[in-house]
Amino acid sequence: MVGDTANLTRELGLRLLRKLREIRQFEERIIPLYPTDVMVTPVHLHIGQEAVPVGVCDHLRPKDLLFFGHRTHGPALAKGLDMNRLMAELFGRTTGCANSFGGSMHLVDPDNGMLGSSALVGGGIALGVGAALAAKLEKRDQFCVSWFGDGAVDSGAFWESLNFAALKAVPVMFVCEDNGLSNVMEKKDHMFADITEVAGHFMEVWRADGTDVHSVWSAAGQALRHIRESGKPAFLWCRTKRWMKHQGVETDDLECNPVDREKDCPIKKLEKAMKARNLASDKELDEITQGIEAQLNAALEFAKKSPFPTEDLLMTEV
Amino acid sequence: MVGDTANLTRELGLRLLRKLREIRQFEERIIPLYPTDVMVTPVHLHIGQEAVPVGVCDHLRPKDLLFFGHRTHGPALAKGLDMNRLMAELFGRTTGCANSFGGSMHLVDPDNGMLGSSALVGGGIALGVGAALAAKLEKRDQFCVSWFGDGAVDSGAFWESLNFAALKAVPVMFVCEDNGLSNVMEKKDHMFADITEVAGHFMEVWRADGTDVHSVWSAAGQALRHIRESGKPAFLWCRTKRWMKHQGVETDDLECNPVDREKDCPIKKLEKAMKARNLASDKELDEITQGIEAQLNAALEFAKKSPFPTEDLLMTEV
Amino acid sequence: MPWSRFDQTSTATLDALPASANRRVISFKDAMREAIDQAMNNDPRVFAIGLDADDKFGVFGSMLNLSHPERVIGTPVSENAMTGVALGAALNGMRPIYIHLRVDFMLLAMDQIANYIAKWRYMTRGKVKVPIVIRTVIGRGWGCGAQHSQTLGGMFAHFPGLKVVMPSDPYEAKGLFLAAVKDDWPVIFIEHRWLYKNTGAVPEEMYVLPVGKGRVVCPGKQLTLVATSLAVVDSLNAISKHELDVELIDPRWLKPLDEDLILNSVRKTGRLLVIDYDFPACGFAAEVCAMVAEKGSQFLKSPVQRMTFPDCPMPASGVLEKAYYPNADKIAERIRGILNGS
Amino acid sequence: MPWSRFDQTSTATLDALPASANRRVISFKDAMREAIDQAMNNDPRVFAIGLDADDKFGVFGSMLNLSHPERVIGTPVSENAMTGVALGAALNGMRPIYIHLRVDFMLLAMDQIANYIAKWRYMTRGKVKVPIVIRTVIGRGWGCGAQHSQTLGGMFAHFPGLKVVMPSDPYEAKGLFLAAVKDDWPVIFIEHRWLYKNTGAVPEEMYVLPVGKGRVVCPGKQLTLVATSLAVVDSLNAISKHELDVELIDPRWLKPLDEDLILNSVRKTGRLLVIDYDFPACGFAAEVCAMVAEKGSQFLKSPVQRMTFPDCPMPASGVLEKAYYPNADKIAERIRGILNGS
Ligand SMILES: Cc1ncc(C[n+]2csc(CCOP(=O)(O)OP(=O)(O)O)c2C)c(N)n1
Ligand SMILES: Cc1ncc(C[n+]2csc(CCOP(=O)(O)OP(=O)(O)O)c2C)c(N)n1
Ligand SMILES: [Mg+2]
Ligand SMILES: [Mg+2]
Repeated sequence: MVGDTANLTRELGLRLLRKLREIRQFEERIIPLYPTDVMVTPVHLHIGQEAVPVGVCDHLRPKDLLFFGHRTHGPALAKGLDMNRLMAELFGRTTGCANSFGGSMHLVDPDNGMLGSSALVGGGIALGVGAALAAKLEKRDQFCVSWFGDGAVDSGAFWESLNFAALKAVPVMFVCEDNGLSNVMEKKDHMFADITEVAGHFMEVWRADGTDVHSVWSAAGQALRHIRESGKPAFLWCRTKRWMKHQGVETDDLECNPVDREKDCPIKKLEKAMKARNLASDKELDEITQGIEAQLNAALEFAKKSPFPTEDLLMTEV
Repeated sequence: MVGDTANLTRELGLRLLRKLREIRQFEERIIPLYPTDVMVTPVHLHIGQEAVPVGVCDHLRPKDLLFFGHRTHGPALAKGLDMNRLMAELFGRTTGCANSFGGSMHLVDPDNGMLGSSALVGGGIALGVGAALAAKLEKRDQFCVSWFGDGAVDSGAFWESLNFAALKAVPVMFVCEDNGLSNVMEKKDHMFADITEVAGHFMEVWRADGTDVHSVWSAAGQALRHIRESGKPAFLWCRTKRWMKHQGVETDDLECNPVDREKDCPIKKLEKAMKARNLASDKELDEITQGIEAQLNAALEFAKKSPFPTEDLLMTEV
Repeated sequence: MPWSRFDQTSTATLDALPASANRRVISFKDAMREAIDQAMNNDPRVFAIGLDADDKFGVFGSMLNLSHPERVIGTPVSENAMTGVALGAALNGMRPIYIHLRVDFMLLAMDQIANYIAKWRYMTRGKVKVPIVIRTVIGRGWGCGAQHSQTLGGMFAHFPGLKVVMPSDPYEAKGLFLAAVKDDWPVIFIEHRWLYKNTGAVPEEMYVLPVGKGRVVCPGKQLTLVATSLAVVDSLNAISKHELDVELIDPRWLKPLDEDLILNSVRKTGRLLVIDYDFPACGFAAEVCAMVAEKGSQFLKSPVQRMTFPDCPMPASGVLEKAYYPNADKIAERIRGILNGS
Repeated sequence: MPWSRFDQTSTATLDALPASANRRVISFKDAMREAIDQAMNNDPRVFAIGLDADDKFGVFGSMLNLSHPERVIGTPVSENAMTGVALGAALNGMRPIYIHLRVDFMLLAMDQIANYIAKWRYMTRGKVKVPIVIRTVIGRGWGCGAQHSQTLGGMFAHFPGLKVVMPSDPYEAKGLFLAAVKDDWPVIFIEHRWLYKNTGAVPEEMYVLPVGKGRVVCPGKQLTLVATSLAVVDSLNAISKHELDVELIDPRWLKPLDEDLILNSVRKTGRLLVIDYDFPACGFAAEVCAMVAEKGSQFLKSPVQRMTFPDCPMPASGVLEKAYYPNADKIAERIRGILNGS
């Protein structure tokens, strides 16, 4: 696995930390609100897994594309989706990123490289490959990333996508955010083979600790460099941990998924590393948290004040 | 690869040879007839690949099941389909094995362990897995075989089937009849990975020379023994050569598919090995050939004399 | 919690039972559970397979505490090949029940469903039978959006070789499910999630309802209302709340369709409205309207009409979700419109 | 050789061109080839992808010798993910043409087609467009049997978000194909293999035919005949051979359907027969009949009728294959029946 935070700089650390916290605090805001039914949409929280989207997306520019699935909030915020527009989408308001037509599972933000997401597991993997094929055909300077969980690896679309990307040297990055679970199914019950070994028959593979943002960041950087230099696809595998139930706002309680909220926490890990190197003070870290809280307050206000769609919109843009 | 004909017996040799010749002569009979339009159905000939079905099916009893695809004649004859009924099916007559409703690509013969075949590539792989699951659930003494080409390996259904069989210890035998071609596509252009290496992440793999019936026979026997003893799936890979065009009755002319009709011929190989060990005389071999020719004459008579279906049958058994 | 909220559509209890029968009242979900359990007890060849079929949620409770958990097989996210696995098992003598928590997932298995399962029996001239039931749950969710909200009954009915049934109450659910398992043809069995908590009298013993036969849910004189699944419940509510004199027909089976039942009713009422909670174009409502227009036009006093989803995907926002679905009031309004000649 | 035999359905050359236009006569196949080549020349974002798209047979000749072979991408037997690849490319600014040699293979890609492609634009509220054309070849083959002979136009038209078009002659093929490529919506473009050798006048320059607009192929007074694709050719033959006074309408687009054109014709003729070479139940013929029964019943002098495949899969035997397909004589017979009031 890639790791080693020796070369962590203050600037990078603060940037990553801010994003980790954004996702964490956003999701934590949802927890008490969700049972009050202000958000009429299923939510798949990203708590505990933040290191993966943050470590990957730090390398991506707005024009680089990220295709993800049902567990959207982490990747979308990491890639640059505005909190207001995410919150409003969850609230079902017209100011949401999909004007309330998408809901939590279907986020879109073309300006930040998000061209839509799918609630169906597996198929979305092919979309990133197709986008990268387009970038290749047009000789564009643009990364395209297919983002998926370990459960999606079970699908035939995964296999077909890997093979095509390898055959045609499609410069796509596959990112497997492996939380060891497909809903309540443990990985050993849903995927017999080692994912990275299989992927290794098709392309170069990087393995990262998905609870450690620096590990992900380093591996993603290497994988993207490989893609740029070779014109070939790359596979990034990040082993991480899901803290919450598959869907909804409860803490996970599966026996096969023991979580140590100290040791498994990407935020604590990064803060510790930064403080050990004197890269940030407690006060600074606290300011980040507070800043995000203020942003979240504003986002909630924004969402609540935004209008619901009206019935006459139903058949427009069809 | 499994091979070594040291333990070839006269009885086995003659049995295998008879089947090899049955398939070869059946297909060769079709060649001059086909352009006369007496058979209104696409044909995918098995010439050159006979060693694979014969080597595998010699181990199978009528109650053991074989699921195959569009290239049906070889596996079906090897598994025991009556020549008359195959010929009549190709001729579109009611005495055909599917009473003319199936045609060349959809053969059926429950008494001999053939429950139908599919013209769509890939999906049929899952059928053998399901049949083997049934045998397992019912604790039956019954082998179930999923038969497919290298092209089918591209399909998501292949991946999903391998994984499920491994996860649930389904006692199925996967047989990949790898002729290096998916229609006119060379393997390197359609499948990036080594099939046997990938399969090896899920189950035990046997590799055989698919132009040598004894190699296939030995490997299939070992694989089936493994299935019986372990209750687990097994993968048998047979590298063979397609002599004819993908479909129809012309000799193949793809540059990537050079065929040496001496060295690549399963029949010549076996005859040579038998004669070298004095297991059969020229006369005996000739008698086999003649016997099959007589059978074929009868099958053609049978087919030609059989009635066509009538329109009123269209909506029956629907 | 929102996900359980779908259950709470309370409604008039339907009761299709003869007076003599056992009048135990149970929920739709429990009727399904009982039917599945009895089917498995009754015949060792019956087994269940599907993603999450064996998890602790038990397919929304419909498969909890079965007598034969060893015959319930969970699968990976591999809908296509897993459907082929079920077909292979059926060909080899089993009677599989395949389960999809959402009908949308079935689109991944369309090769197996439409190319294989639907055609296998015909292609082999009936030399093998294909006794598969594919259960699937449908229904508008909690802002789930376009990919988790389809119905697709009409699409399945389009393929010769598939039977399609949509039960509307607990009694129907049990009897139709057992009929489906008993049948030697593939049956697509579509359950609306909003019916799950509805209750009704259900006999404890096994029974089957006939394949291809619909029922008159309530008689009436002014209009024939054809509806299935949740639309039956909404239609009944429309009828009782708005005191309408319409004949409600539940064909139960989208395929084979009980054409005579519908035509006989239209002969009496002279008017037809088909309610189908599904996409409109080339759908089930179109089929029923076309069939009546072809075969019963002489009875019609006013044009046939259909009421379906609008011709667009399902939006996510709760406000639009509600607008998207027909309901009792909208049904009553349409009926009034027809009766008033508008 | 049998596989080329499909080409030989010779027929009256259709000619929809204004008299002033260039009267060069070419085949349907060459019209398709020209359209594809021009589309690719005209716009570097247009590329083609699919199994065998790049092989030496060139999709039955329709893609031979293109000016931009580097933008023709062959794929493995991986129809599902490859369709997703096309979608991804479309989202990222390209205009892919996906190619299936048989429509039956599209059932493997139904997740991508119906769950993704059809819904993407709606789910994102149009923030991204989905300019994909999926070309597919249909048609009864040479005893190919049930899995290589479907049509499925009605099934695609069922899904909101997809447009579906079926050209019937070379002029139509080119103009409709270029319209499909030009459109910012996904279009399913269905080509009947038996039309490939048919010839007709086709302008050399690029032109598009309008989306959602049908055409009156020939005017008539006694009955409105709605037909698409090969059924247009067979209908024309029926009309000329049997000297029928019927109005032949080719809606071209199964979706969006040109309802007004059909209704206006029925207003005049008072009778409707829909010919659809596809499965009957919940299909396109049902849609047209239902639509006319709903909106045009006041014009009808006799019940609407549909003529389709029988409600069973396609059998393999040549004898039964022939019985399965409608043809000019059967169409004429049905029309006579309607006109004679039977
Ligand atoms: C095709 C399909 N089958 C089943 C589901 C139901 N489902 C939703 S999320 C999920 C688990 C996915 O696991 P994974 O890919 O590991 O993502 P994670 O939830 O762990 O982030 C499943 C099975 C689905 N959405 N789509
Ligand atoms: C799903 C699907 N896609 C495409 C085809 C067209 N097709 C028929 S046979 C074939 C090649 C199959 O190659 P392989 O599996 O290696 O079998 P072989 O013909 O070599 O025996 C293809 C692509 C098909 N029948 N089904
Ligand atoms: Mg996971
Ligand atoms: Mg091959």
